[in-house]
Amino acid sequence: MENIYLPKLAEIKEIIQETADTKTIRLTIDGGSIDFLPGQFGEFSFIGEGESTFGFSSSPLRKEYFEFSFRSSGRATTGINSLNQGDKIAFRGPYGNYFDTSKMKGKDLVFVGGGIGMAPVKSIMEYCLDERDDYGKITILYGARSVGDLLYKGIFDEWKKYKNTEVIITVDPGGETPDWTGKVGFVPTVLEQLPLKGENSVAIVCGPPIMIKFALKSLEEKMGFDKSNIITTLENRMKCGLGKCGRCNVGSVYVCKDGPVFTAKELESLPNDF
Amino acid sequence: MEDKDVKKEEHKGRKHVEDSQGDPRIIAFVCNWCTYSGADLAGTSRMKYSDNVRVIKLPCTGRIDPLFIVEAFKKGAKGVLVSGCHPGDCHYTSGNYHSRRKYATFRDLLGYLGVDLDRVEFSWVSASEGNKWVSIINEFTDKIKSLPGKSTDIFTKK
Amino acid sequence: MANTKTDEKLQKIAKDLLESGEVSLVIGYAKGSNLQRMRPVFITKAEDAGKLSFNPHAVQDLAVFLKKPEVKKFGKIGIVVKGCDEKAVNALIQEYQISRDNIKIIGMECNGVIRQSLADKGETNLSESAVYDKCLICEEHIPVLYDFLIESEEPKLVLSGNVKPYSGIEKLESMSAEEKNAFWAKEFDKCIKCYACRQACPLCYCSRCIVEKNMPQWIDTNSEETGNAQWNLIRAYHLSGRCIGCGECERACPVNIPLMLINEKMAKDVYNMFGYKSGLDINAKPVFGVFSESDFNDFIK
Amino acid sequence: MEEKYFEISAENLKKFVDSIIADNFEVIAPTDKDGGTFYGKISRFEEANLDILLPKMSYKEYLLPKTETLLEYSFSGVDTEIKDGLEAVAGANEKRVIFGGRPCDAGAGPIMEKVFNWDYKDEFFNERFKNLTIVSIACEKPDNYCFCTEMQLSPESSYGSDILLKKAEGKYFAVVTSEKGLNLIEPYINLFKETAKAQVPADKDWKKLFEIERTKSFLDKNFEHNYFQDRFLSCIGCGVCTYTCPTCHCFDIQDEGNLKEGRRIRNWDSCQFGVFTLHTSGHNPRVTQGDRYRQRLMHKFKIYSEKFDKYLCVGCGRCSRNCPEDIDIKEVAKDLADMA
Repeated sequence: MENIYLPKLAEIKEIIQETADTKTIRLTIDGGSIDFLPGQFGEFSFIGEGESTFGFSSSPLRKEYFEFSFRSSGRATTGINSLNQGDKIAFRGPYGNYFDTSKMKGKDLVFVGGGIGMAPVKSIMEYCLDERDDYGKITILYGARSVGDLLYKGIFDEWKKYKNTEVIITVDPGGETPDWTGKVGFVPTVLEQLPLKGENSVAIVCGPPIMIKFALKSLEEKMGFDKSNIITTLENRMKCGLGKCGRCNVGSVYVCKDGPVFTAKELESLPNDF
Repeated sequence: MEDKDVKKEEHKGRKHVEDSQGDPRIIAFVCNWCTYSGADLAGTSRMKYSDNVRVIKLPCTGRIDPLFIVEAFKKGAKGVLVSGCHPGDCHYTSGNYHSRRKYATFRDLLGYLGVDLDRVEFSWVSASEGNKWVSIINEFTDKIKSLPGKSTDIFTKK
Repeated sequence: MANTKTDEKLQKIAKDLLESGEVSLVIGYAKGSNLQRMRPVFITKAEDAGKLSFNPHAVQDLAVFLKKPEVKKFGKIGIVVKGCDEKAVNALIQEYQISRDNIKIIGMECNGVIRQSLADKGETNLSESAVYDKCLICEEHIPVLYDFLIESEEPKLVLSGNVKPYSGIEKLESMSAEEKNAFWAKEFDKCIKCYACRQACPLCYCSRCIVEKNMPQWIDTNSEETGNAQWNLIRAYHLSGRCIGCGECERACPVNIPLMLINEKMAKDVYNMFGYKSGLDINAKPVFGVFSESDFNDFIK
Repeated sequence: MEEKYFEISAENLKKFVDSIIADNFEVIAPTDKDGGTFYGKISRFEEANLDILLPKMSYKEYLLPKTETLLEYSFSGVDTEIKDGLEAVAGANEKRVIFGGRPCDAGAGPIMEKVFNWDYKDEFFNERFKNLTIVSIACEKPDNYCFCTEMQLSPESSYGSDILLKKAEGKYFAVVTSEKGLNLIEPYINLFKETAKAQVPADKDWKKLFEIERTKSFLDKNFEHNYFQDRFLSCIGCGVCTYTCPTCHCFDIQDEGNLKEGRRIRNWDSCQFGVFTLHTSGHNPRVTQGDRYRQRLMHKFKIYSEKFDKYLCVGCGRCSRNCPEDIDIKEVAKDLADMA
């Protein structure tokens, strides 16, 4: 008999303070990463304070560690936030479906991330960058409320080094600092100004609900993306991650099992319950 | 401190949990202005009292939510003392009057639900009453020590 | 079933209120899923006023809906209340949850309501042994505050004194701490933490209940002896001096925990200590909002 | 296993129950206590109340306890030790018999079993479910809140029961559907008389009030229907419907302990609570009680059947009987069917 709720202990290899209240934590189990696919998630916990659900934010091809980004806000995340390098985090996973890269091969890719929603996008994005030759042009658009709210600031330049890859970073109007050299504007607005075409392209979008709503609209209506070529991830409240506890249920899907990755087409068939 | 910070402190504390000395544990919630100063006076006057007590200082007895008492019992305290300024002496003019109503009711409820009322104590100790503080703590500790091992409470597993 | 005179009066008042636009919603009772059951009904159109009805099966305390955000949206509300329920309205006004100006109280003279457990078995007669304990000690057969009053056609309840309401309280008071502990341990063991007591209570209106706060986790989440005891203790404490005795918590409890033995006891003791009864006066300050220098002091060293 | 049929006199049934109790089986039966009738342990046959239609609560807690320890943990210095909670569950219910429940309650087990096994296997549930022996009694007089017939069961269904007893002319017929059932009666087989299927009284022709498929087809098409918001304005969100329901299985996972040790537990939870789906960000997909009750209907009559081919409802009517505000789910399901 196997207890599906039993976590493994993972060691914190590195903690990156991304913004005032968000961190990226790199973990190892037995000195390396675990097998997972981009888009999947895990249940992370500081034992004693409860579990929290996060998507992986690292590329599964980078075998030295696996990582997740989180904002400290509730009981479980505050617990995780108090940990230091070398401490242990209890981890269950990976769970859920994933971004199907076989359908993305040979196509132009657009990655759109907003705020902390960039975390799951980063996983699939770095996965594609790691196998750069398999894909066409890659456009990365990442925005946050202000300069201070941008995650992954330290690695923007790393992304830019890949060939045929454009990186656009934007902050909401009013969120810029005097020395800000990136763009200023809401993500969907900036997205619309990009010279993108829907054909032979796949867009991966994740961020706050309102951003997703308008970004999807722009991609579909202005740029002619097919609904099945726009992929996003749903973030529902979850407890078990195993399709049992009933919490993430939307329409006939359990987001934790049948998701979290959905195409815009699949989302269309779900009731407005998320 | 915000709740979050309290939590953070608690987590830091986790790593050096040692077997506590001074069983049975008694928690004293005291007000900053009178009882804490009273206890301070006892200390500076080199008076000795039982080391079973752990003092938690709050601004006023009005801030001492009955939930704190429950929490102390939950975490394994054998006795809980709440102490503050004498009626009329509250630094905030009426905090202790309000809390007196609360505790009168709460104590009544505890008793009705079958908690041994010897395990909760309330007192007024002023800043000049170092002696009273010492005697209250000592008497309370003796009382707690004399209670039978499985003295009734509803907060911990039987 | 045909309308009684009471029903007709009630319907007329509701119709007038809705037609004149004085209220946009009337909360009342309608016939329920069987003849011995009534259910809440929400009337927004004057022509639907005919659904309203009242009889000794109207057990629900409709004041509970006044805390619901979906209901608050209606603004001005008319509500059908029995004497006990009306005290909940008063308490809500006292605690600034609703405004007297936004509410039209249709008070029903009530001689008691029949226990639902008996009604479901077919009991229809209003008798001493069929009504809730709260009805036996009721002093507000006519609500203390109302805009409209509908007098009862039912005969007054005859009390022989043979049925002693809340007799469990005296019994418990005379027990030792161990016995009380054992009694409540057994009762709380049944608790399944469904929080129906909270939801059914007109005065449990916190937008975020203490059990939903987890930083820190004040109340253990388990529904075993520790978590259950903490929950029931804290809920009882939060209602001390506030509970108006409608008994909805006990009626809603799916595992029959005698919650009113706690609430009534606290109401009684608060009255003895501070001379305060909840829900009688909308201008009175809640008992824990005030103090007296001569308050009960015996327990403090 | 192929069904087997036995005949047993009322007197022998009493002997049978008293014997299994004497042989250290824990027999859970409807019994009068706490001012009502609840499932509880009985120490002799007479304590069982077999006349009551349904106890107030279901016996779900023997399959999915209201609080279950998933794991225990302890800290020493910087090290964390985790102890598997499954160990404590091994062999649970092996010596437990539910006696005198109704076919609706018995049907709940195999229906819930699907969600606990559709990919990851929940061994906490499985171990309990596998070992629990269920002896049900067919209903003679369902009440107005019952609608098992509409829910693809019937007052005489043996689905989910290891043994179904049917009363006829002062004696009982026992339909044994499983090895577990057979094993239970084996030691006392002299109390039973094997008989042929033809001897067992045939099921009555139970009439349906509405077609549940029509309810489903309404739900398929009408997510945003005013009915939900209007009808469930009277819902106070108490969750009694979900807690008393034999098939509602949603749960919450929480950690609980002190600085030295503690445990991770799962507790019953309810879709009727506002915080059930509340996101950290403050966003809540189900804001009104109408949204939440709709979810309950959807989960019972649409989602579960699409996913697992079974409706998540056995038609016991407990949610209607126990609803403090008298929301009758049968009436609601019929309303929806009528509107389809």
